[in-house]
Amino acid sequence: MNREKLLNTAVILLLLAIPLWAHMAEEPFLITLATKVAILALAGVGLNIALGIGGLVSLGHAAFFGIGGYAMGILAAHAQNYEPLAEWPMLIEGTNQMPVIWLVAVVASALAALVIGALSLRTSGVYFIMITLAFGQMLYYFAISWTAYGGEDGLSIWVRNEFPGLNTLVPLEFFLICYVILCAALWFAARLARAPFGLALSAARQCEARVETVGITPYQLRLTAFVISGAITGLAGALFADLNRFVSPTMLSWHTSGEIMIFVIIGGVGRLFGPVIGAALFILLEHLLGGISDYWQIYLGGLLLIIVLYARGGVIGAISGREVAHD
Amino acid sequence: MKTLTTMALATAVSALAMSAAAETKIGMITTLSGGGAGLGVDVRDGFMLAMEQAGRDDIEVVIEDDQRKPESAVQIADRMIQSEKVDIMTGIIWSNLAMAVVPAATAQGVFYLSPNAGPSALAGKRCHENYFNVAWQNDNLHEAAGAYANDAGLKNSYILAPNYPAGKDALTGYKRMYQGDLAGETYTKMGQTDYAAEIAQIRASGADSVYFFLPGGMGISFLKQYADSGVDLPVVGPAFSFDQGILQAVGGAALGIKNTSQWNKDLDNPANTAFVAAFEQKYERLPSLYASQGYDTANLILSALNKADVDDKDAFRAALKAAEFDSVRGDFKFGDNHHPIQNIYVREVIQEGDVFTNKIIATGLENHADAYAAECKM
Amino acid sequence: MSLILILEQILNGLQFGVMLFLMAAGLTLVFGVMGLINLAHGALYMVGAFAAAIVAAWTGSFVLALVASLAAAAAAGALVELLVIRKLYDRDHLDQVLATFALILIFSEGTRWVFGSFPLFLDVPSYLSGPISLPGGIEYPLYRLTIIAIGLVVAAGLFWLIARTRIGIQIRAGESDREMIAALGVDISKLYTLVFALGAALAGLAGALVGAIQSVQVGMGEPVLILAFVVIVIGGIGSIKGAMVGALLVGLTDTLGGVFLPQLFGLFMEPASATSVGASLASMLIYILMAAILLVRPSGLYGGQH
Amino acid sequence: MTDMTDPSGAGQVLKVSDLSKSFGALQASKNITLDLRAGEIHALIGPNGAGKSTLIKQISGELRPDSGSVSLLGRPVDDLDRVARARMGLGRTFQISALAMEFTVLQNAVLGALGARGGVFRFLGNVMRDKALVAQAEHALERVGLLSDAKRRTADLSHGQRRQLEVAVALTLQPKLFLMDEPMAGLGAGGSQALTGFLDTLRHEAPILLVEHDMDAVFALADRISVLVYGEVIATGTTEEIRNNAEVQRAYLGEEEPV
Repeated sequence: MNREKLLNTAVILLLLAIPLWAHMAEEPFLITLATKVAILALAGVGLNIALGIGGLVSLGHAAFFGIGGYAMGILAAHAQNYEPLAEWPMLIEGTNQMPVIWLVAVVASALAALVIGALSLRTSGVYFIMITLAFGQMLYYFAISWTAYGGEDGLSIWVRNEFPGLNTLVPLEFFLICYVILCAALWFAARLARAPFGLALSAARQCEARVETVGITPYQLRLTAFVISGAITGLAGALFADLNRFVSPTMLSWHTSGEIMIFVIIGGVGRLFGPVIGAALFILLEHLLGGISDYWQIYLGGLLLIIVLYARGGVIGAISGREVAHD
Repeated sequence: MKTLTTMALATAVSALAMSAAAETKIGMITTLSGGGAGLGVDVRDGFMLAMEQAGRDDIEVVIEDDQRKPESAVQIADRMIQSEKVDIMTGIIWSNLAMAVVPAATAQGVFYLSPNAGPSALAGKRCHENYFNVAWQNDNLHEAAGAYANDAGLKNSYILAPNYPAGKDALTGYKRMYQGDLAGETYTKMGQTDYAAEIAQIRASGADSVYFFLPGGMGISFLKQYADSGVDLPVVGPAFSFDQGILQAVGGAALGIKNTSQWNKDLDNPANTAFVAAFEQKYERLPSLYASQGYDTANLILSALNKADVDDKDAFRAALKAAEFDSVRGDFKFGDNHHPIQNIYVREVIQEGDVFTNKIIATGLENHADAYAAECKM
Repeated sequence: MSLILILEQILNGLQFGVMLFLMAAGLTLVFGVMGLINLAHGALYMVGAFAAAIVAAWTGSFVLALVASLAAAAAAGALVELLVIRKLYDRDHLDQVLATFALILIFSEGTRWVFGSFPLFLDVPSYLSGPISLPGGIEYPLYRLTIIAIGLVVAAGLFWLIARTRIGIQIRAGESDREMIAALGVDISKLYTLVFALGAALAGLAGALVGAIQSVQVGMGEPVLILAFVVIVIGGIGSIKGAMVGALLVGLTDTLGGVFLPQLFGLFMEPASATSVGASLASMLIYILMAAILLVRPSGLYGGQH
Repeated sequence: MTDMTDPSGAGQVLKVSDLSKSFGALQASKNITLDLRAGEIHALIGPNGAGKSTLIKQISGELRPDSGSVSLLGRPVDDLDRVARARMGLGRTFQISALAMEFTVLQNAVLGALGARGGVFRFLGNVMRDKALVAQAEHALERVGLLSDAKRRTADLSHGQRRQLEVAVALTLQPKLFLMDEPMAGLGAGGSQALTGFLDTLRHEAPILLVEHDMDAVFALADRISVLVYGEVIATGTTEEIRNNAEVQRAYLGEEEPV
């Protein structure tokens, strides 16, 4: 095993061990923190497919995170108020079953990614960054003014949604759900990177002319990657909303997009475990620096600057000390 | 852990020894960074002033910054309840954060005392025996403004608020009391900074007065631009846009404007006089509405702790409900839904030396209760 | 709705557009010459407003305050360019986005640290306050007319600078070919610092001008920044002319949309929901406009290939 | 001007008719007509700036001509983009190498094999364990002499090796014709000779339109040569005809060593 794989194994085991220990030591808040890490890492894994493999610098991934969150919020709100979602053309009830919510979140965010991606990918480079940012803002303003579902106040769910056979109100059990999903996503992302699709997508990032010359259309590759990326980030959004039992337009703001991107970068762009390490470090910093000063974001900004300017491979790059591998 | 403030400043023993001695733990979640941090700072300072004055070494206050993010607030609340086992929570400034935190907190058996936000749901259908609002129900100040408009003989108001739930509640509250006609009703963008278009509409509408609810920087922008536009219709607003912290940034543009508030620094009662003097002495600035609410909240808790142990929930709840403390607002009592029944005054912005501040000119509503109490089944 | 009201709203849209142009010009210049995307441009807008508020409080002079805003923002811009931005020219857009995002965090929280969370005071000077009568009976605030005038003068100056002066020639050369301008014997790093400081100064001026009628507070730059991005994407990144057209388009669309959409919906909906739906749609209008323009012209109205 | 275009069209793999393209005042292609027939190597020569690359780009679909038409395998392809033309069997190498630099040599070749086979939208299987693709890629690498470098990072290759890899990737596509833009550049004498020998055998697999500056290679390989000067084909003919063409000597070869 090389150092990167060792580090990855250590991190994923640690992420499991800490909540297990916290459960026994009766420190439920540590479990909540670990759950947050797992969920944000999942969002980062989603973004990393577009950003790391595909080179698509999306500053609008908060849109999918938020859509996932609202999928949960809307379904659960209807379920808790016993109001059907729609009565015509057919009766659609809300639900508090996580698997159904996840499915809806994934489908909704994938559809949104399809529309936003289809339009945005007509452009490239800096235009792409800005147009994704603008689509994110558009949804943000829409959510704020959409009073049927709380507008700026957001939507609160009194009780966490249910998963068959588990008690999701126990912090550890909800953590395990998120952890398993994160592991599944990591597995999928690893397979994807090595699959024919990953090879072609990565080639399209490195050299568009090469891909076209072998008879593959980069646009289709990128759009597919964008949709997969959006769907995973959307799933993370649904889980995040369930963690907080709350969803609000904040999830859609461009600061959220920036933060998801920060997880990916701190860990290392294009590294499979980059988002996991990045999210863990971000949460850790938030709590450590937050203890030092109310103005902790100054330090966060400084740290981010140092990483971008001097440690381009992120934490994994600094530790394992080699370029991103694509084998 | 962000800020752990251990009370009992009378005796300077080690923090460790004190937290071991603390019998009542209070968790304060409020906004101390990001937009709107000024409000949280004021609530905290008012609250801590009262705690300091009480000098009790058996109360520990844990203060955390929510950054005005609902997600942060929820997670801090989870930690305070699950890990730190707080008995009482307070501090939240914004309605959306309160909606995210309060129902879960009260359901877990914690008392929550709101020093600022009063969303209608928590006053009505979703009221809870462990939830007390020490400030106002969100509609109250707007209702008082509507009542004042009637008293002042205003017959054709132009009303505006941001396009979000609290904005809609504000205009609903105003219209609940106001009996005249509406020259226009406009919902502006959240965070909007330029109101030239709205002011042009107002000018053209033939209104005889303007009512607006635009919290924070939005209100500052509106007032400056309104004053500069040459439209000189009388303006009425809730206290939020005319409070001590914000008024200095608005400057002369606010002079003479009538606004509604349940408190002002010139309210004539001994508790208030003492509070204003102590606050100015400690923090070297005039107290704001928010500081007064934080101060009242702390004193309400202290009064209840004097009568009952917080672990005896029923007794403590009854002690809170009785609200036997010297409020800086003068008379203060709770309605059945644990929301205040209080006077709401009309203030006018004045200048004292080079400081802009308010003075009370009338009483808008006397012993006013909120409109949602009937929906509360408690 | 009377004609006068419509004209007044058009003036409002114009004023908003001119203000956006001041922001967008710097952004687009920096991108055109250095190929840099700068999210921290809004922070420089804030720096200008704060500097103006402080100097106005000290001296009481609005003109000095404007000068201070230009100087402070230019100085902050030059400093940031020397310390950070310089290292980013050869990096990809991702690194630029992140580093300048980090700068936003540092600027915003740093300003809050120094000045606290409460807004500062900055007011329109008495000789510019109040409305004046325009032909046709329009009462319009003198200060807003002044903003329009200053914006147009700055725009004209910028066009002149780029078309007619030595620096302009260097800037245009830098846009098309970096090696060529190095070959011309121009100190390219000095030119870059100068361009960045110029862009920063324009943003600072916009912050000060607008700060007098809005509120001077931490975070004031961000909403404007995003609108400025929309402007330069519509106009074509790197094009000053595009920034001008885009700014006016966005200013007018946003202002007129906010006024007329609710009334439009009022024709066939009940008033309360019409204002609400109209307001919601109006807040998304410029983004819809941008998407539509990019559909037809993927690199904006006046954009070349970048 | 010697017109050697086969009027019957039999055996024409590529046909360029009356192609024109301008960039502002500069006319980069002036009524260009040429063709490529089965089994031949057709070399395109001309001084720098004669418009060779512009012509190649119009044939490959990267640039749209202002007027005129391109046919591949007897079918007009003017409405098809670069991807579609590649799929029809147009294999291309670039003047400035266009390769995925982070990939290994083998990965680049596998990408070509993948493009030829299709099935890009598979998300789980490991592409480098796909025996058929890897075999095809290795075969192509072996033919250009790069198999021993298969595990190396493309960015670490020399310029000459990158040229070889370009050819190998084009081979994996099993194209119906090749468009090669200066494959010999930077190859050195030995490498150049080896590639010349290889291209000589390749013409029987698929005809080659060869843009090349290395005159030794051109005259050793080409069945026919077209000379492009200022965007215009001034002559097309066998090596012998071109060697003896007075106009060509004046316009182009005259400035260089006599061939």
